[in-house]
Amino acid sequence: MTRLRNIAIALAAPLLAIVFSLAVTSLVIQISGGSASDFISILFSWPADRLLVNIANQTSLIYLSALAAAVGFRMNLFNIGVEGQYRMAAYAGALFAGAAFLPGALNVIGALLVAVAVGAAWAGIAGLLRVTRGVSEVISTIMLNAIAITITGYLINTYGIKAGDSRRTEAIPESSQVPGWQPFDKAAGEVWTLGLLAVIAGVSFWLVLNKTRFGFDLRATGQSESAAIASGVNSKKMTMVTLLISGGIAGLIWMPSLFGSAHYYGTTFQAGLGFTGIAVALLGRNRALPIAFAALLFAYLNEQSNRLTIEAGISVEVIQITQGIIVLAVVIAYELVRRYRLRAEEREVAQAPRPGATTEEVSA
Amino acid sequence: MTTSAVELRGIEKRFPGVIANHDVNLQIAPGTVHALVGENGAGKSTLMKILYGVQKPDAGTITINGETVEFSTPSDAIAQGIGMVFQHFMLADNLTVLENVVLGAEKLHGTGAKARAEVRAISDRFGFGLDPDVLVESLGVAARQRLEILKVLYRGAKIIILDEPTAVLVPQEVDALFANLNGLKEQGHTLLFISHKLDEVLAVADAITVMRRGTTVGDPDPSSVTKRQLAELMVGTELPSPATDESTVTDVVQLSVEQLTMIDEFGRTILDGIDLQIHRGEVVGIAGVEGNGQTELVEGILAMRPTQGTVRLGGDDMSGWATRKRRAAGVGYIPEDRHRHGLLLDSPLWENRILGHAYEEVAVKRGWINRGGARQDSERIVDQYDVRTPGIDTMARALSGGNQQKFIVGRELSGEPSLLIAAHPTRGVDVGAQAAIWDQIKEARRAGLAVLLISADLDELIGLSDRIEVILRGRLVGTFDPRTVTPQDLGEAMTGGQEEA
Amino acid sequence: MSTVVPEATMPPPPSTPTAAAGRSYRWLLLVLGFLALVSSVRVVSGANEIDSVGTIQAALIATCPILLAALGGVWAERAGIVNIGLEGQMILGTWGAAYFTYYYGPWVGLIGAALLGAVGGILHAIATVTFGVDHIVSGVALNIIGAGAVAFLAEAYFRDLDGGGIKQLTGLETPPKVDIPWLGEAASDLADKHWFMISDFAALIAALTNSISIMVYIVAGLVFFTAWVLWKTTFGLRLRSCGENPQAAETLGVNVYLFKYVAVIVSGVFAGLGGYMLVLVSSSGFVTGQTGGRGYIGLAAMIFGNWRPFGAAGAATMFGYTDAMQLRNADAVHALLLLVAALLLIFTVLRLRKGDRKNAVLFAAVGVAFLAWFLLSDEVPREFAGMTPYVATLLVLALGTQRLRMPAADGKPYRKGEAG
Amino acid sequence: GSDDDSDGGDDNNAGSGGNALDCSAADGDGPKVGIAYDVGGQGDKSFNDAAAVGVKKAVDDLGATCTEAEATDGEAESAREDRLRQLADGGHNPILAVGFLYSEAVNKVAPDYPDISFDVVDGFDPDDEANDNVAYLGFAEEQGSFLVGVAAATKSEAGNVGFVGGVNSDLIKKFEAGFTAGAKAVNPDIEIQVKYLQESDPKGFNDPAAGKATATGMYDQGADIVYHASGGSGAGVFQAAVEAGDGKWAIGVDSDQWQTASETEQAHILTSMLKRVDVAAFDAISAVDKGEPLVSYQVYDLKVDGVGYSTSGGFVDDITGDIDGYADQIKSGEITVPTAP
Ligand SMILES: Nc1ncnc2c1ncn2[C@@H]1O[C@H](COP(=O)(O)OP(=O)(O)OP(=O)(O)O)[C@@H](O)[C@H]1O
Ligand SMILES: Nc1ncnc2c1ncn2[C@@H]1O[C@H](COP(=O)(O)OP(=O)(O)OP(=O)(O)O)[C@@H](O)[C@H]1O
Ligand SMILES: [Mg+2]
Ligand SMILES: [Mg+2]
Repeated sequence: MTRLRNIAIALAAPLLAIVFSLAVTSLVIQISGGSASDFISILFSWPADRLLVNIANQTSLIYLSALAAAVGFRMNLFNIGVEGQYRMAAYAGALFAGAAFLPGALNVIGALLVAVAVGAAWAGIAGLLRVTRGVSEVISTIMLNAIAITITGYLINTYGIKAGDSRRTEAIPESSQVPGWQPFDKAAGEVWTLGLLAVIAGVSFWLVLNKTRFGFDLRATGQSESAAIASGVNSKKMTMVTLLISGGIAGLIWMPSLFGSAHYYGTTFQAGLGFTGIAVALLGRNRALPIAFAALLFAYLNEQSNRLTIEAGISVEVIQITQGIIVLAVVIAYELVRRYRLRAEEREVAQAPRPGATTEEVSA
Repeated sequence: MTTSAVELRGIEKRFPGVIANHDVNLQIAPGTVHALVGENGAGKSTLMKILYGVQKPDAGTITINGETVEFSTPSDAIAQGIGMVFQHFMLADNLTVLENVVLGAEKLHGTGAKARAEVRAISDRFGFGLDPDVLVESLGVAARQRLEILKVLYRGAKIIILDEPTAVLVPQEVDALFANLNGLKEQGHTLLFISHKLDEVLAVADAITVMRRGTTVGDPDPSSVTKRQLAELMVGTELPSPATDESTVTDVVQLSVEQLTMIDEFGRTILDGIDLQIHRGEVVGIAGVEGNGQTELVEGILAMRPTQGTVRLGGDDMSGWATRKRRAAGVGYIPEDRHRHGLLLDSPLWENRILGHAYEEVAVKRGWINRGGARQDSERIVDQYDVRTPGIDTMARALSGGNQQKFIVGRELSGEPSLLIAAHPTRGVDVGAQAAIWDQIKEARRAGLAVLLISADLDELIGLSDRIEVILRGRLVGTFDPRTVTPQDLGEAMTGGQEEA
Repeated sequence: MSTVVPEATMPPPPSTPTAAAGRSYRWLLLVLGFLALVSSVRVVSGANEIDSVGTIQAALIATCPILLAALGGVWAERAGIVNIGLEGQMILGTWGAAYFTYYYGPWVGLIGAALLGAVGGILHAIATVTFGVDHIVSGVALNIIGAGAVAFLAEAYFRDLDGGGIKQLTGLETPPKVDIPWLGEAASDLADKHWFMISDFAALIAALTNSISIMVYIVAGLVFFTAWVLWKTTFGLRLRSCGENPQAAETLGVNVYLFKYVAVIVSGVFAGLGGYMLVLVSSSGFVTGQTGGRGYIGLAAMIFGNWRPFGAAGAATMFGYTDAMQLRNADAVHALLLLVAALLLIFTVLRLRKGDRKNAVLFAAVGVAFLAWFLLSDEVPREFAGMTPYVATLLVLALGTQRLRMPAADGKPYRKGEAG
Repeated sequence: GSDDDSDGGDDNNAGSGGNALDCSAADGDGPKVGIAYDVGGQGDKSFNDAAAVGVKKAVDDLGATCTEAEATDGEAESAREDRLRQLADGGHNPILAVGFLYSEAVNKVAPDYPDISFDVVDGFDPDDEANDNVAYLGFAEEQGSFLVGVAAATKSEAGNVGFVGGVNSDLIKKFEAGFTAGAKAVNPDIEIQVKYLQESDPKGFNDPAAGKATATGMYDQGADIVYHASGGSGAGVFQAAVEAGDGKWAIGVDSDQWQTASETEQAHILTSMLKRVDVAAFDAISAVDKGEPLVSYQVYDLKVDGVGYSTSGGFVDDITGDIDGYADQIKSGEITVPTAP
């Protein structure tokens, strides 16, 4: 009974938060002379087939990014550097796949490994600085993001292949391109096969964090570093490993897109996913399944918002307001629920028979 | 009859599901030392917080010097001349002594030279020996305790509440504190203090009030009541004592520490060539004023901090081992600060069963969490150690301190450890739980467990140990036989009196 | 009357604050020494640009927005609230600055920027103080909201203005500049002589007296103001106590919520002013998204500056200086290599004298590497010059001994009535 | 006045008042134009606006109707595709995609809509298969830049000029290459300071503070004229010229930036390199209107007035002869302007 009620509350909280944020956004639109009803009706109309495909694809990228951030958050590490890590990894992976050292599927696997390694290595710099020199990962990852965009920019500008007035890496050979799944007609596009990486990463994330000793140690360190150290966790090693994992996952972020449709690193590279991931991870409270919902929500809002200018003349930026408020409102709602639950739990503890001051005895 | 300094009538305070205070009546005469006693969770702290304005009562009246008052924040209470020293220190480590004192009372003497002079003056008047300009983090517990009192005096408090001020002090420090309190009383202050140590209560109190299950149950006369009667009033049963059973010491050395030395990051020597041996079936107690290296000794043995020297467990040289390997080799650890080192407060009990025991099959199998095993064993601990909790899915935070402690003891004694490091195993827990914990330790010792016991409670130390070592400034400075030693002797050795003699 | 039990505790850590007079004397020496070093490097490398009047002015102007964000961070975090939302508050400030300056001039614009920043601060305070939301979550959300709101507001309100567009508003009136005629000229002349030490000092004076925005002085004033308020006033003591131990503060009658609110709002105001600097001093126009991560850099400067106003000022200056340098002159970046090498070798000696061989070796190795780089090359490739500020920050952090100490209760949830 | 316009055509001053494109008011029976802007959209004072001016002309002259859509920062490639498809599904023809970022998306989408003509400003065909319903509207930015380079070198008294690029990409390098060549053509010994604000981060087009610091540095080091190709960062370059004082100039880019500058800035804007996106956009629309849609690469160079320079402010009136002389040599092929530095 209480379980059911708890589940109901847990679901109601984010829903209310979404409603609230849409209300605020509508208000902003209305005040600045737009039409809130258009906004709402566009947002809630059923997406076209191709949008459904895009939502699925974007969800996988956002989800990977959020997982990368969440791994760090679970142990109290604030890896702001996912952005730089996946950029470096995307470039390296594309370069490797384009060079086609290996045939077919092997090339794909090789490129994935390269991407993971490069992402991990870039995060590893922050890890190394923190572990050996005590440099806060907040600072180092901010700096590394800026350095990453300069380095990849330099490399692509210097060694990239000219395409019009832009540059790109060598396209990956046809044999290594990964065909997707086409749920609707051809024009609606394909769901990227490597989007499964997100599923695999999500399941692994859940499995490793909740079912293994390593995951336990990681969570313990996040909850209470002092208790974890007393329990035998080597917190420096843990910091290093966690940042490597975080960077490794970050390395995968753009891979579904690379092998599924982009085929090279160039103008089609999608920047900014690293920052989206942080928000999504926080929205999903750093847990595998809730993050999936959060990623879906963000992907949905992003894709639907594309129609705002065309159909209602509303600036697309407005969707950011919605997303930001959702993050804030959801955590506030959860916080209220948490307090409610805590009190309920204390009540339960108090009602357990104890020789101290229990309700019945005193009032008797 | 003069008007009471404090008069509480019909105070009631409810927390979700718990009635912490109910029908509480209390009268305190001005210029007296009034003691408040009662078991854990009896509602003493809650009552004091109400009197100090931290919490609001649900019912009842507070009368100060004949005037009925209502407090909504501590400032209101301070304005009425009330000061409070809390059960746990309320100090900001990164601020100076002066800043900690003047905080909130800046109007009195400002924050500068005048305030500094005033702090010095009070410190000198009571012999506190506090330098206004040092950071609080560099102070030991006794100095912190005095600083807490100084804070109260600085505000010109006439009514001073002290919630378990002696829990962390050694006898000499306690004596000094009481001398201070007497001085205050002579100057017309009214003192209200809480303690679990009934000897102290009988020694200094002019009046006593006993609380039980949230309400006041009597005001025995300190000049006639005995300790035993007092205990009976408090808990309804007789007071247990940690009497040592017959010796079970074997001649097999279980823990052997040789020349253990620890240098901290500032280059100071924290531990200085410690040599220590504990046999199977032996309890070795470490006595010392807090801050003399006992915490670091434990952390050194557990490799939580780097040391030089050798540590052997049974036949194995553990010196190069990391914490996890040492614990896996059979070292149980009851930490002195259960919240910092013993529990994941926001995880359920069954997950806390795994903490520090990830090498045991019941908790982890081949790298995978053994959920079923951990849950089952948690149930066992809850049953066997009488942990009062609705279930093993309850968050550790929701348990009372005593029950948290019982769970930790149960956990650390499972998996048949060969060495138990127990730091203050009964600090702050109620009398019943205390007795249970002592029994468990004694039983394990009979089965051959070697125990390193650290405690600030000298009675506990004397009652449980087979041998007592005194630690002073990072060195072991004396060995005592608990059958012959008195707390006074120990106290003297702990403060360096022996050394000079 | 009573016996004082001998304290058996450890000797206090070596850093007990003493002798303020001796400290300021040491500071003077340090500044002079640094000046001499920079001057030597200038003379040896011939790169007069490394401390020319223009470079110093550009460095000051690049520093100010970051420094304001960092100061904002100091305010919030000293009261125990982590403020990742500085970037968002700064963005809000850019819009406020542009909007109010357009209609009412730069002084009202200043208030407008502060106001918009304050709105961001209030949001953060409501979330973190009233609702106890995780500070990072709230800050991240704030950054998203700030960016979105400003893009949207610019489009809605700047589109039809003179000099306006959906993403910009240019040609705004700027706050006045400071000019001290004869001193400025004299100092400039002296600076142009390129004499050892004297010209370098003159350049500094000239930079401050030749048409430099009054905002630079105001920002410098705010650094002192922050230090004074937080460390010398009752208000500051109470505010800091909320970041160190709010429960203790509560039991002494401090209204912790109030102080946290004030601190976070002031934090927002400072970040908003950072936005103002960007719009009206660093240039004279608003462009959507022009903060470009400076709020985050400010956050980093605050941490790097050990949660202290002058520390933050030092960190922000280092960043601003290297950034201005790389934007102005790639040759001077090359001369920086020599400066870095010299600094490292000096630190090597200092470390050796302290008996810290491990760090000394590290410093010596890196120092020699930089020296070699300087000697063996003619320039830093212009493609990499842009990384200078970021790499310099990492380098300083990696080589500096890290004794950073954040306020003890920073980022921790606090609720009233739970003390004791 | 007409003497403000050198290379013919009306000014690029979009966004202010009645000149702005207002698609909701267009109800003619001409072509139904879909326009997909790059980040910023209409009102960006840059090439999005220039495209809008072209559409506006089509609305006025051809009775065209239009629908606008705009990109966001860091959006997915699929979002661009989706935008184009929405416009295509809405029956628009032609569809103007502003910015080379649309190249890939158009290449993917166009085959599905063989009856619709797509035009990509600055675009390119990313693969080997030619698309017969796509036109790539390219500009000879190097030629326009050459002319302002000539103007700069002629006007420079210090023999020292500067170039500020937003991002170090091939596109912006064309501007640098042309500018350098032009300046050197006039004065082979001229010193040219070059700085790109960012290696690849698009914030280089959005950072007036960096633009100002850079340009100020160039003035301090002896330059008296600075040409920028840095989008929104250019506002900082203009401000730097103002603060550098009399005799210091800036050169605008893409549109006639003198028109949209404040009065104090106008006194320092020597000229602007014009990139007539409006001409190209109108061209593309009218071609569809005539039933002969543009295909393949269309180069808008000096010959077709696709690029040029502005004379607003009258600061280069005395040297238009020289500049136009160079322009003629370029048109005739006597001078080939390099596209990379
Ligand atoms: N903030 C709170 N929320 C919920 N319950 C509380 C709270 N504070 C105290 N209680 C309840 O009130 C009871 C009385 O607690 P209190 O702290 O007054 O006991 P005490 O007599 O001081 O015990 P101890 O000797 O351990 O200090 C406890 O059993 C606890 O259940
Ligand atoms: N601030 C608080 N918020 C919520 N619950 C509290 C709080 N303080 C105490 N409690 C509840 O009060 C109960 C007992 O608290 P109390 O502090 O009296 O225990 P204790 O045995 O004295 O522990 P300790 O020795 O650690 O102080 C616990 O169940 C705890 O959940
Ligand atoms: Mg208590
Ligand atoms: Mg093609």
